[in-house]
Amino acid sequence: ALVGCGKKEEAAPVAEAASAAASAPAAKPEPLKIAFAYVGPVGDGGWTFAHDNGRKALEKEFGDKIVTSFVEKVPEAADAERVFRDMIGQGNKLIFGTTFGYMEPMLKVAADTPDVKFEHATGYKTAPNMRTYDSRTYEGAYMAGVIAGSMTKTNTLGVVGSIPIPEVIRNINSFTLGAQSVNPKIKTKVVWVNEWFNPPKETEAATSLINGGADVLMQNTDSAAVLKTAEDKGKRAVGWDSDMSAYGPKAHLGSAVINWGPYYIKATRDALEGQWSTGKAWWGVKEGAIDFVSVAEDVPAEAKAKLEQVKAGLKDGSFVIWKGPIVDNAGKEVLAKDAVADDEFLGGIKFYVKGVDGRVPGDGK
Amino acid sequence: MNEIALLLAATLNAGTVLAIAGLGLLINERAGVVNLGAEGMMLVAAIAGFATAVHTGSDTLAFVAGMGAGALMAAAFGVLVIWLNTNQYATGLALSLFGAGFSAFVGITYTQARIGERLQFAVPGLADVPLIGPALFRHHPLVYGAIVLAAALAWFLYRSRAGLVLRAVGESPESAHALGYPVRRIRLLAVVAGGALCGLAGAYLSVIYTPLWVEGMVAGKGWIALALTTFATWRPARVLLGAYLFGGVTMLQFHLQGEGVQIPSQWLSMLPYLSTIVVLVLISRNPAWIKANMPASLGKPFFPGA
Amino acid sequence: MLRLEARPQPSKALSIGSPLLALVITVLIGVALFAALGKDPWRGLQVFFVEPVKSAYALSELSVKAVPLVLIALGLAVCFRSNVWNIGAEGQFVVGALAAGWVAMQAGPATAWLGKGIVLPILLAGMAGGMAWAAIVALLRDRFSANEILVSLMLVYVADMLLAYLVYGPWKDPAGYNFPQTITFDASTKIPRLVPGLRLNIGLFVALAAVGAMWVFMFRTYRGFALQVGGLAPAAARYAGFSSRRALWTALLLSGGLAGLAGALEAAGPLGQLTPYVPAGYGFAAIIVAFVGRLHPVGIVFSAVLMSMFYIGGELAQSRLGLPKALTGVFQGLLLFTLLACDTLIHYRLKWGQGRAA
Amino acid sequence: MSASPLRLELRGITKQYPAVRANDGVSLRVAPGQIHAVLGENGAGKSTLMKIIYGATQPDAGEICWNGESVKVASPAAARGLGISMVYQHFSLFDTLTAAENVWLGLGRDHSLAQVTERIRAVASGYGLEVDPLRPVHTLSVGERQRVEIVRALLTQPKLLILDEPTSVLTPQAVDKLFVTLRQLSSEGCSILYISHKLDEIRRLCHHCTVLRGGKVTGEVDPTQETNASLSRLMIGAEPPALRSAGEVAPRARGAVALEVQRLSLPQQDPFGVALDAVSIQVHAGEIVGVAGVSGNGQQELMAALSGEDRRAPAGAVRLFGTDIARASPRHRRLQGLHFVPEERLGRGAVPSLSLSQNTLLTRTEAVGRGGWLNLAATRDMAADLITRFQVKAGGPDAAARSLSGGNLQKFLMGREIDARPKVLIVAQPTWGVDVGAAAQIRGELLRLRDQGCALLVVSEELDELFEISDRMVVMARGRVSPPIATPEASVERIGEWMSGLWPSGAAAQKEQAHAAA
Ligand SMILES: Nc1ncnc2c1ncn2[C@@H]1O[C@H](COP(=O)(O)OP(=O)(O)OP(=O)(O)O)[C@@H](O)[C@H]1O
Ligand SMILES: Nc1ncnc2c1ncn2[C@@H]1O[C@H](COP(=O)(O)OP(=O)(O)OP(=O)(O)O)[C@@H](O)[C@H]1O
Ligand SMILES: [Mg+2]
Ligand SMILES: [Mg+2]
Repeated sequence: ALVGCGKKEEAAPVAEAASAAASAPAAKPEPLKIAFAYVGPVGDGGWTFAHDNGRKALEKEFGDKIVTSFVEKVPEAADAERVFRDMIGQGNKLIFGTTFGYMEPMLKVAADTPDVKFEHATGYKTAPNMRTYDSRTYEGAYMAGVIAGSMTKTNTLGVVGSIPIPEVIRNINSFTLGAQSVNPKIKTKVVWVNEWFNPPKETEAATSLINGGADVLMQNTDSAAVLKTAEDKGKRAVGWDSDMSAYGPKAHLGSAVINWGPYYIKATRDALEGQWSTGKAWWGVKEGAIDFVSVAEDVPAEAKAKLEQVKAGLKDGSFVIWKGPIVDNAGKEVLAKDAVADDEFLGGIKFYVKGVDGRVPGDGK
Repeated sequence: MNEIALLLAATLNAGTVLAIAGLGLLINERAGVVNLGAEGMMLVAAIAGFATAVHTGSDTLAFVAGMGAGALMAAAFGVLVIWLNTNQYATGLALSLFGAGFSAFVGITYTQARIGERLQFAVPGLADVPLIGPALFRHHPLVYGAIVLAAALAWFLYRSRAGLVLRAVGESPESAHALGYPVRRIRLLAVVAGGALCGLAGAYLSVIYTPLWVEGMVAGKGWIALALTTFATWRPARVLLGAYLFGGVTMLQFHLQGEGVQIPSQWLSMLPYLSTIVVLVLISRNPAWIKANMPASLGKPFFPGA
Repeated sequence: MLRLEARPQPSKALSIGSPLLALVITVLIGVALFAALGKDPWRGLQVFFVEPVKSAYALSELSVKAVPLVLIALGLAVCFRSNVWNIGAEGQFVVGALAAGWVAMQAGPATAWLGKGIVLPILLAGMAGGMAWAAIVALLRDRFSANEILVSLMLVYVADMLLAYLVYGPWKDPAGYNFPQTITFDASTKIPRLVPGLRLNIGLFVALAAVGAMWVFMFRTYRGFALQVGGLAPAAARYAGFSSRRALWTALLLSGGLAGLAGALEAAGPLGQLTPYVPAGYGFAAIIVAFVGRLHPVGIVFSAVLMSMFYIGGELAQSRLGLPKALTGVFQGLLLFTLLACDTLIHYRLKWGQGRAA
Repeated sequence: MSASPLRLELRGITKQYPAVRANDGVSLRVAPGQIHAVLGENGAGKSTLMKIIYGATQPDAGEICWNGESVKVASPAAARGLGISMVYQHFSLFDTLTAAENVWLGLGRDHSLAQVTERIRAVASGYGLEVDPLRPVHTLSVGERQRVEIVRALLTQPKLLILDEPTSVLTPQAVDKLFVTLRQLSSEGCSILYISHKLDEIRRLCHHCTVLRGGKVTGEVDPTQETNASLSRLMIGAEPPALRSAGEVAPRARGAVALEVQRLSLPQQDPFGVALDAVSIQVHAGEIVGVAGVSGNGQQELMAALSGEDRRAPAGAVRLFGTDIARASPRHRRLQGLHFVPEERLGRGAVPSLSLSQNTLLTRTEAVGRGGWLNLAATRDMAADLITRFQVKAGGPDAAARSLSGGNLQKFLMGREIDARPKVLIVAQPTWGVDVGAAAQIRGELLRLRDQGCALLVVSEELDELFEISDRMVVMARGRVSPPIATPEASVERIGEWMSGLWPSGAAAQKEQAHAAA
C-alpha cells in the first residue's frame, strides 16, 4: 500500500525501506536499521539540516546494507524516550540522537535494551551501549574569526548566541581568538536569544549588534536569519553549520560547516563489523568533520592564506587553538603560557576570553 | 547619539508588525468582536506571504496573499462566531491553535526557501540627513504605511459616517439592528478587515522583517497586539504608540545585552512580556475609564430578532 | 439556503453527540488529507487510532501523555465554567515543575528517613507553585481588573524564562559541564510506577481521583454551584450573593494547583530533572481537551485520551508514514473548530429553504 | 372614514414564532392623520405587528398596502423610504454617541452631521421637543432620550409614525406634553400608530382603536365612545379582577420600623449610571411602601444598595431592624430576613440555562447541607412545591428557567422569596410584562404578605399598581427620594409633579406628614 508514496524524497525513508526489505532476496543478510532523532525540522538550514546531510552520506556509502529513518522535532523532554523506544520497536539497532537534551532519556532506554547501540551527540554521559560524539565546532569558529578579523573596519565583531552552554561559549571565544590572531584590537559583542531557533528574535539581536557598531557577525543559532540581517543592513556575516552562501550572497564571508558524514560512516561501519564500543568521539578538521568553505571573493588574499595555514595546521596537528597564554576578560590568566588545553578544560569553559564584552550568563552571582 | 538614532530606527521597524496587527484587531473590537486568533492568522499569513514571495518574487503579491489568508481565516472565525454564535474566546483559541498547526504543516517545504534580495528604501532627500535620516527615513514603505493606517483609521472612526456605524454596532448591536443596519454583516466585514490587517502584519514579518519562514515565527506578537488594543483603550493613535513602546522594549533588551549590562539575559528576555503586564495593569486599574472607552458589546454575542 | 432555527429546548442528545460528530468530521477531513498526500488513509487511521492502544506498553505511554492533560484540563474546566479565562496553564505547569524540582533536589541522605514519602511534599510543592503563579493572575485581575487572558498568557513566557534562568544559573548541575540542567533527582523522589518496565505511574490514580473530586465539587457542592452561576449569569451570582472575587480566586487557584500538580508529576516522573524543555505544550493542549470534553470531568477523560492519541499518532505517522509532525497540530485545531461548529446544533437546528414558509 | 385612500392597510398578517403565533390574520386600516391605537395585553402581538410594518420582521403571510399600493417592506430603511418611522418600546440609542450622531444614524446617508444638527434644533423648537444635539446620550434623562427618538423619527418626515408604548417612561405631565405634539402631527396629516395597554390614555388621545388578543383582532372601536371596562373586556376577555385596594382595608396599626435608609449617598458606579443623593426611606412592618418614578432615576442603584449587590454604602446608612447592614452581603441580608426580587428575571433573578430546582439555590439554602453539600432531591421538592403553590405553568422542577414565560417565571421567583417567609421584601416591577391575570395574583400575594406583617418596598413604573397596593408612596427622581405620602392623600397629578423632582422641601414635607398623621 505504501508503494508510490515516495514523492517527497526525504520524507518517506521508512516507506522505501519497507518496500526494499520486502523485495530483498532471502539470501541477503538483513540490512542494519538505523534511526535518527532530530531536534529541529530537517529544513532548518542549520544544525538538523547538517545532520540529515550526514544521514544521506551514510545511505550513499552503504547502499542497501542499511536502512535509515528519522523522526524530526523530537522534544528534549519526556517524549524523547517514547520515540527511542518506538525506534527500537521498529527494529532499529543503531540510534543517533542529535542533541544534548536526549542524554538522559537515551541513557534510560539504553539501560533497558543492551542489544541496541546508541550514539548521542554533544553530551558527556556514556553507557556500555551508548557513546557520545561531537564535532569541534570551535575550530570552525576560529577560522571564521580569522576571516572576520581581517574584514572588520570597526574592529567590533558581533555574535548572536543561542544558549549559553560551554560549546557556544567556546565558539565565541574561539571566534574572538581567531580574529585577534590577525587583528589584536578586536572586540566581540554578544547577544543571547536563549533559543536555538527563532529567526525573528535572531534578526532583532543581529540588528541590535549592528546598531552597536559590529560590522561582521557570527551566530551560533540554527537559522540563517543573522546572515540575512547582515545582508539587509550592508554588513558581513559568516554562515554556520552548513553552507549558507545562498542566503546572503553579498554579506556571506564563508561558512563554518560541520560534516557529520565521516563520523556517521565510521560509527555504522563499527556496528556492521562488530567493532563498536563505547567511548567519546570529538572530531574536527583533522577527521574531516569541520571545514570553512565558500570564502567570499573580496576577502584579501593575505587572510585567505592565513585561513589555509590554520586549516592545514589543524589537519596535521601542528597548530593548536587553545594554547596559553590565554587571559579571560576579567584579566585572569586561564591558560598559562604554552599550556595546551585538554578536552576536559574545553568542555568546561565558563569564561569569556579577553576582548569579549560582558559576562557569561548564569556565571557567578 | 548615533546609537540612539539606530535604536529608534529598529524600534520603528519592530513596532510596525505590532502596529498593523493591533490596528486590525482594533477594527474587530470596535465592532464588538474579540478575535483571540490573531496569532494563528498571522502565522498562516506569514507562510502564505512568504510562499508567494518565493514563487512570484513580488512583495506586493506576497502582501496581498498574506492579507487574503488572514481575511479568509477571519471569515471562518466570523461565520462561526457571528452566525453560529459560538463562544468568541474559544473560537479564537481554536483559530490560534489551528493556525499554528496548519502554518507549520504547509510551511514544511519553505523552511529552506529563500526569497530575493530585499530592496533598501530611502526617502529621497531626507534619508541622508545625519542622525534623523537613518533613524526615520530609511524604512520599508509599510513602516510609514502603519502610521498612515493609524491616521486613516482615526479619521474613519471619528469623522466618517461608516465609522460611526461601526462604533454604533460595537456599542449596541441591538439598537443598530433596530435601526435597520445589517449588524452581522458589518461585524463580519470588520472581522475580515481585521484579519486582513493581521495577515498583512504576518506577511510583513516573514517577507520583510525576518525575512524567512520559520514555524511559530510570530512568537507571541499576536497576543501582544491583542493586549495593545486594551492598552490603547481602543484608539488608533494609542495603538501606534503602544506598538512602538513594545517594539522599543524588545530592541532595548538586546541593546542592553550588547552594551554588556550585567543582568541575566533571561531576565531581559522577560522584559517585553513583563512590560505588557505592567502596562495592562496600569491601564486597567481604573475600570470606569476602560468601561467608558470599551465598545459596550465587546465579546458579547448578538442574536438578532431576540 | 441553509439556515438556523432556534430549538425551543437545547437538545440533550446532541450535547453528547456533537463531540462525536466533530470527531467524525475531523477524521473524514483527515482521511481526505491522507489521500491527498498520497498515503493510505486506512493505514493513517490505524496509526492514529489503533497503534496508540494496541499493547500494554502503548496504553502506558498513552497514560503518560493523558495524565497531565486530564489534570490541567480539569482545572481549566472550572475556570471556563466560572467565566475565568485562564489560558496560561502552561506557565503554571512550569512553575509547578520548578517548585517540585526544588524540593526533589533537596532529597538525599538527609531525607532518607522519609523514604518514598518524599514524593508527597514534592507533589504538594508543585501544586503550591502552580497556585502561586495563578495567584498573580487572580491578584492583578482582582485588584486592577487586568484582563486575565493576556496576563496569564504573558506569564507563560515569563515562567519559561524563569525556568531558563534557573537551569542556566543558580540551579545548574555543578558537575554537568555547564549544560542547562539540574542534577538528576535522587532515586527516592521518583513518582512510583505501577508496573515494572512501563512508565505508567501513580499519576494515573491521582488524575482519576481528581476527576472524581472535581465531579463532586462541580455538581454536588454549593461552592461548585456558586462558581458556575458566576460563569453562566454574573448578574444572578451578584444577586444571589456569590462573590465573584471568591469565584475568581477559587477557579484560578484550583486550576493553577492542578496544572502545578501535573508539572510536579512530569518533573519527578518521566523527566527526573529540570531542563529548559519542561514546557511541552500540555497547558495549551489542555484548553482543547477541556472544551472537547464539554468542560465535564468525565468528558475530559475521553478527550484527553483522544488528544494523546493524536500526539502519539503524530509521532508514529512520522516514522511509519513519513508524514510531518505538524499534522498533529492541524488535527487538534480542526477538532476544536468542528466541535464549536457542531455545538451550534445543540441550540439550533438546520433548516433548508428561505426564512419564509408558505 | 375619509374618501382619500387609506394610509396603511394590513390584510391577514400572520407571524409564527417557534413557540407562539404572535400575529394571526391581523387586519388593520389607518387613515391619513388618524391617531390609531393598538391595544392589547402583554404578549398580544402588538410589537410584532409594528415591527412587521416597519420592516424589522418579515411576516409569514399577509399583505401590506401603503397609500393604496401593495408593498413589501424589506427593512427599516425601506420603511423609512416609504415614510414610515418608528420609536421602539425599548430605545434604540447608543449611549456613548451624541444626540445628533444618534439621530444621524437613523437617517439616510444624504445628510451631513452638521445639517442634521441644524435640523434637530429646528424640529425641537417647532414641536416643543427640546434636545441638545451635542450631548452624549448617556447624560440625558429618560424623557430626553425619548425626545431624541421622536426627533429622529420626525426628521424623516414620516407619513406614519409608530410609537410603541411611549408613555411607560414618562411622567404624567410629560405624557400631556407628548400628546400635544402628537395632536399637532396628526393635524399636519401624519398618521400615528399608538401602542399601549393603558386604557385612559387611549381614550384621551386616539381616534380609532384596534384591539388584539392572542395575536388576533378582537375588536375595532372608537375609544372615545368606550369605557375602561368595555375596552378591558375586549382586551382580556374579562373585566380586570378586582383587588381590595388599600383604601378599603380598615386602617391597621403599623409595626416597628423594619428597613431604614438614612441619607444614603452613592456616587455612580459606572459612567452611565445615576448617583444616589441623600436617600432616606423608612419601611414599617406590615406596610407596603411604593416607590414611584420614571425608570432610570436611581431605582436600580437604590435596589442594588438595599439588596447587597452594591456594597459601597457607608456604614449605618442601611439598617434592618436597627442593625447596620450597609456592608452585608446579599446572603447575610437574606439570613436576617431581607429578600429581594429584581426586575430582570432572566439572568439576574434566575440563571436561564439552569433548571427551576437549581435556581432555588440562588436564594434558598435549605437544601445545602453541612460542608456545602447539595441535597438535590430537596431542591427538586422545593421547586415542585413552589410550582403547585403559585400555579406556575412549567414543565416541572427540571425545566430550564428560560423555558418559562415571563409571567410564570415571575410567579416562580416571587414564590421563591415569599416561601422564605421574609421579614422585609423588596420587589422591583412586580408585574412588568406579566399578563393581567398573573399580575392580579402577584399583587394579591403582596397584600397577603403585608397582612402577615412583612414590610414591603415595591418599585414600579405603573402608577395604577402603586395606588392599588401601597400604604405610602415615595417618588424617585434624579437619584433623590421624595418624602413619603400616604396613598389616600396622593393623586396622580401630585405624584406626576413629584416625578420630575418637584416636591416640597424636607421641612415642609415633614410638616405635611405630621398633619397627615394627626
Ligand atoms: N463564588 C463562590 N464560590 C464558592 N462558594 C461561594 C461563593 N460565593 C459564596 N459561596 C458560599 O457562600 C458562603 C458565603 O459567601 P459570601 O462570602 O458571598 O457571603 P458572606 O460571607 O455572607 O459575605 P461577606 O463575608 O463578604 O460579608 C461561602 O462560605 C460559600 O460556601
Ligand atoms: N423574536 C421572537 N422570537 C420568539 N418569540 C417572540 C419573538 N418576539 C416576540 N415573540 C413572542 O410573540 C408574542 C408576541 O410578542 P409581542 O412582543 O409582539 O407582544 P406585545 O403585544 O408587544 O407585548 P408587550 O405589551 O409586552 O410589549 C409573545 O408571546 C412573544 O413571546
Ligand atoms: Mg464573603
Ligand atoms: Mg411590545
